[in-house]
Amino acid sequence: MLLSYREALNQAMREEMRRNSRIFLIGEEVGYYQGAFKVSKGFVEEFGPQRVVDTPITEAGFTGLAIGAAMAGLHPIVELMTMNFGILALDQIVNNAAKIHYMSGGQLSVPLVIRGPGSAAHQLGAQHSQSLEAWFCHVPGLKVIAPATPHDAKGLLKSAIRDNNPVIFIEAQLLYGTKGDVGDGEYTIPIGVAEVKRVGRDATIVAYSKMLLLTLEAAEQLSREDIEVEVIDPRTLKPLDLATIVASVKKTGHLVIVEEGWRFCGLGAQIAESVYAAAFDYLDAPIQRVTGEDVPMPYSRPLEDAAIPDKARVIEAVKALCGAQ
Amino acid sequence: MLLSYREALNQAMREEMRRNSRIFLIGEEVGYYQGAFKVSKGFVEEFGPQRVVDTPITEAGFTGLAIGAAMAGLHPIVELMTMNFGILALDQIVNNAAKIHYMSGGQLSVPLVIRGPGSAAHQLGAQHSQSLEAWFCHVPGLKVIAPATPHDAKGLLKSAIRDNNPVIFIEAQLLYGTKGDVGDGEYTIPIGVAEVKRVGRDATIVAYSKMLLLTLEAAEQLSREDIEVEVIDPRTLKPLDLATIVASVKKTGHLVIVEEGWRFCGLGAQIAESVYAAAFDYLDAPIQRVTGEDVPMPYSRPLEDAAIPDKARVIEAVKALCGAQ
Amino acid sequence: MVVPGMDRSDVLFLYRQMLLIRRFEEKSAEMYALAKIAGFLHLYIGEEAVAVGAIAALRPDDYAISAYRDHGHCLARGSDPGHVMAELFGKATGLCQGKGGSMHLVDAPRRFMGGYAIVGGHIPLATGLAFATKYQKLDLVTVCFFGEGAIPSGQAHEALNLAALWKLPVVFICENNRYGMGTPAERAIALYAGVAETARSYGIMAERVDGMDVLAVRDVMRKVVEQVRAGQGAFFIEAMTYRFLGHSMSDPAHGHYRTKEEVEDHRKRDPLLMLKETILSNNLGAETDFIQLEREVGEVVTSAVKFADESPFPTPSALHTHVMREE
Amino acid sequence: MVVPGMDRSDVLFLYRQMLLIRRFEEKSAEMYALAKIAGFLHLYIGEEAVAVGAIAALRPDDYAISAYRDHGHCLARGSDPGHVMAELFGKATGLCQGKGGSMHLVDAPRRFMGGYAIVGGHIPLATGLAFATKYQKLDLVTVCFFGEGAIPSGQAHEALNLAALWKLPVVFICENNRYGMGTPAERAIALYAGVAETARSYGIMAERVDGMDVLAVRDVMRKVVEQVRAGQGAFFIEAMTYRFLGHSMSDPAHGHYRTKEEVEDHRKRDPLLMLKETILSNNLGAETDFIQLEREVGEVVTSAVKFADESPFPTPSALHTHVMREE
Ligand SMILES: Cc1ncc(C[n+]2csc(CCOP(=O)(O)OP(=O)(O)O)c2C)c(N)n1
Ligand SMILES: Cc1ncc(C[n+]2csc(CCOP(=O)(O)OP(=O)(O)O)c2C)c(N)n1
Ligand SMILES: [Mg+2]
Ligand SMILES: [Mg+2]
Repeated sequence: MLLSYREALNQAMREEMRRNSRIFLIGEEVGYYQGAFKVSKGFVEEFGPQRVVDTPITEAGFTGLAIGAAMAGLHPIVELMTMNFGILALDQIVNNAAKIHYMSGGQLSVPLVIRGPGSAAHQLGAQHSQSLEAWFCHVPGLKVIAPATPHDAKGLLKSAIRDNNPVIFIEAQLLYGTKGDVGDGEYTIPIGVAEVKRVGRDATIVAYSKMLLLTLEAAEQLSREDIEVEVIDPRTLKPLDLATIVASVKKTGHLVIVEEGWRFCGLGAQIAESVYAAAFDYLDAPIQRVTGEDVPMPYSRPLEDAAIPDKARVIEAVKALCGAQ
Repeated sequence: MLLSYREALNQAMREEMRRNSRIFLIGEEVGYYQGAFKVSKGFVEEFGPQRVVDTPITEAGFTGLAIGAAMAGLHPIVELMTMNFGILALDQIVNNAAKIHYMSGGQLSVPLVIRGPGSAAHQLGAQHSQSLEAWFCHVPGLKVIAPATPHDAKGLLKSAIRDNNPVIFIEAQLLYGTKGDVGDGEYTIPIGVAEVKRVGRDATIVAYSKMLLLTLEAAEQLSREDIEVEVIDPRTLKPLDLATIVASVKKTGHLVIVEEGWRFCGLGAQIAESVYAAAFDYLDAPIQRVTGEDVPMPYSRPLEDAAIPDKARVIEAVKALCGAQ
Repeated sequence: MVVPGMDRSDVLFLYRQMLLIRRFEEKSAEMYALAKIAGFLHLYIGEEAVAVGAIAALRPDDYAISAYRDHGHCLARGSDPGHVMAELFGKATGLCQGKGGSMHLVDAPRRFMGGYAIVGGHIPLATGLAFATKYQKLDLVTVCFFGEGAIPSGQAHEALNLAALWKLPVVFICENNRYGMGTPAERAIALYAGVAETARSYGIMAERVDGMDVLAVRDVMRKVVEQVRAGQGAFFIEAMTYRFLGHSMSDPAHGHYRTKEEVEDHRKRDPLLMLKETILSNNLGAETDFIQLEREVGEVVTSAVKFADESPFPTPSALHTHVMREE
Repeated sequence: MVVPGMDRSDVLFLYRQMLLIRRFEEKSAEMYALAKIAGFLHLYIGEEAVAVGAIAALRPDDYAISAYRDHGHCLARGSDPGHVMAELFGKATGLCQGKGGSMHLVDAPRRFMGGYAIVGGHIPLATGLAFATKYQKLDLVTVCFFGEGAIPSGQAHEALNLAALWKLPVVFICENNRYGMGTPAERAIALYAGVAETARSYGIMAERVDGMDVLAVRDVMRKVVEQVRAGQGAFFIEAMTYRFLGHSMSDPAHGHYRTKEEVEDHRKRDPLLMLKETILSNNLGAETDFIQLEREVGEVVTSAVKFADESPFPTPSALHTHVMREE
């Protein structure tokens, strides 16, 4: 079945909410408005306002409320209108959701999904264009997922909803309309398992979320020049499937990491450090990172384009590496 | 002059506040209570309650207020009772303080210091024992400083106060009582300049804040076994003085990075990645990281001790490296 | 309604300001359709009387600050429409050199301290501006505009408490247009009978005003600003208004959350129409004046677009400037 | 004061609960001095009537949640003093296996959902517990304790609004002990004449009670819990109380922010003394009963310390368990 990323998410939540009445969706405009990006289309009609809960603009309040509800046995899905607003709920996410299981010595747990679009769309400006996955990944007690395709989005969201831990599920506004095959029946994809999206020989590229799409295009173009890159999508950012990445690097000897977020202390730094530690002797050259620029996101289109990785920069990074052979 | 770290901070702020009436100190208990950790002892008496402002428990509110005051030409010093509570002010710090200069095309600026103790003290539990520097370092538009000695604390705090950008200044509860020579006259230490705290030959260790002290002890002990390590304190975490670190690594061929924060996506990952990229061919073995464990901080003393780097682990890391020669 | 002391140039000026915002924004919508403008564009059409009436009561050195629906406040503050339009176009000649965009207009020389896109997030900034003027013993007032959707937010509350506690010279103006995106205020604010109660619970004096009536807004503001300037502490104005168009360009004017009839009803109280009637019925102007104003404003907007369109985009090197202030 | 329906076993039970908290905490302070306990230790001495009175009105399956000054609530909920003391000692036999500590006691079987150390941060959690019971159509009540220092915090406001908007079955109990650390409430809360106004501004019913009088607290709570259980929505109780000791172990009982006389004045209304007088004057007990209770409680506390002291510390492997729930 060919579905958009948006529809795949909708289907995942719908299937899970039909299975389990303890699941509810809460967030700004998730109900009568059908979701700011229409991800929960038809939900309030099917599940009613008790399970599809519109909130005031109080991210700390309703995220905290969801955590409390999870502690009492429900399984909330919190939609953040965008991940940027997660900053306002960060105390709840980091100090409560991520720590309560540990602090209570395992007595309490917080089965909870917090989802919404991360990263930049087009020209939304500095306060609405941020990739905060490195922050979430830094925090013990959270799982972090960032699928790139409709198929992965559906399978991983279902796994996230069935998980008994707090899961940060990062979507992307520019992915919602992209289409892909999602198969027919129900399925889940395990959390913490990367996927080799393209098999290659000369270099490995790790890319996730939106960045996977342009990386695959770059790979296609490189292939025409007889450079065959292996493309790995970790899909889950934490826990990271390092084994799959390292196995590939041992084969290719080269690694490029593509991420949209700010470079300094970005997730790519951690992936690089882990790979260096695990495959130091297999690397023919230093790992290349292609990242967002270390600037607040400018509004102006040419500046914004320059601030975000594109296909050309990925190609350039691969060539710099493989030329260095 | 031998001063405690606490007194050095007190002196730095006092000197600057005497020089410049636009500087004021704001935070919980900074005035009549003399600061939760007595850093602002005597301030309300000297400068009055207009310049030493006690606040309600509203970190977002008073940090935002300080940012607004900075936009209007004042120079606030915000004391966070502990850096943990910065999570509650993160929207203000990241979306306003760090971005306003950029978003306004340089029309507005936010000269502001946000200071307070980061990292763990003894058995304060999971919500009060966090090292969040990697988060702050990730954000363009912020400078991040974390001095380890009274001398550095004084000189860097004075520079931070004179800077026209938002500066996150991370202290440590367990450092407040430590003593050191601070010289006699006024002085500043430039932001962004590391210091070689001990010269060595066999390996380089990068360590900052509290971790510097145990690293220097470890170095001392290693020296008795004829392993001479060079110890570098970046002091400023962003912008990072990579050149000083790289020069040392080129000499020693080995690098250990010690940080108290969580390992995954910690600052050490970024330092490592930068050094690998700049000195790949000079490294005789993979960089070793000694970090906090990826767990919420447990209360129980033996568990807490196990969660935080200690001298033994630093020594072990150096030996693992140098044994690998 | 006859307002004592109302004179011709005064009221025509207010009309012109509102008209400028109206025509400027209509043109922005066109430019959005042509993809000259992108991202979020939140139009203020229908709410012009609030910005124009409130800002008319300020001195040039008073501070104003707003949320993301900020074109009206910026233009009312006197910013050059060409530079504003150029900002929306993302051009180097924009107010913020193209780095801010629609939601983040700033005009520092006019003391317009910015539009901000985190709901509730700029309210603490406003208390800070007011704190600074009080600290420096300047007799300045800060005016802070925000939507009723910000009322439940924690940041708004923390700021209101500080403003009240420290008697800061700030006027909070809640633009109550009845909706936060698709959510009617009653479904977001527990004790909803308007939002002034929120301010009163902090001991902040509050008043409600017809936000479609620019003269009413200006008159309340004149009184309030005088009080605040005199050191009587913060004030809260609830301006009852209505947005004629959708929340942003992707949201239709009516549909899910409000009916066509509701919108049409409110359009009968269009602030431009209302002021025009007052002017005509008080013989303070004639139809020819309005024709003349339309022509003038039309030219201003046309040349703003021309200026924006002909301006260059920022050069790539601009990407890395202004991350840090260098001196 | 004679309370109708008051019977002997009832009042002696309340006294015993308060006495247990008092003696337990006095002993904790001793253990702190001996470095058996470390970190922050916030004693509840002086405030016992609030926890004991409020929790006496609950069913065992109702939820309770608190801030970091949580020993009293946990013990009043019936937690085993040995396991609580072991937690303070950081032992494997502690309520939370030593991972929580003084500020984060949790006893899930007793529906004590934790102590939390971010001021204001647990108030949203309480609304979530209440949301869950309402969602599941259970007739349970959630009680949330916090200090008056949390009132200005944004998180408290966001939670109060949600609780009111959705008529959640939660009782907010503000323990107004007049100070947040060294800050008197008047210097933190703009409209300070007590804090109940805050709740009322959300349309939440609110009542003030003498928090030194355990019977008064219990009686108000009985009435309120019944209402809330019946579905009438959230309620807010302001319990006027006083902490006899410093904010935490490093803060002296008096000095900077309050005088010795002030503390001594309040000690005259010690909740234990007050209840004892009521019991004696109503012939519900005699001196011998109190001697007997002291002995019993003394033994409980002594054996709690013994248990804690003799218990093992967690093994190193415990460091990495409970980061994630495995099934
Ligand atoms: C903290 C935060 N949450 C969510 C949003 C998304 N959002 C943008 S505008 C808006 C509605 C705001 O309504 P209101 O404050 O009434 O202003 P209006 O648009 O009516 O002028 C929302 C939910 C945001 N910008 N910030
Ligand atoms: C968000 C936050 N800011 C600051 C602190 C530090 N702090 C701990 S307790 C306290 C005072 C709280 O007073 P109150 O709420 O009245 O409770 P009480 O201690 O009187 O029981 C402060 C400021 C904190 N824990 N959390
Ligand atoms: Mg609105
Ligand atoms: Mg208190």
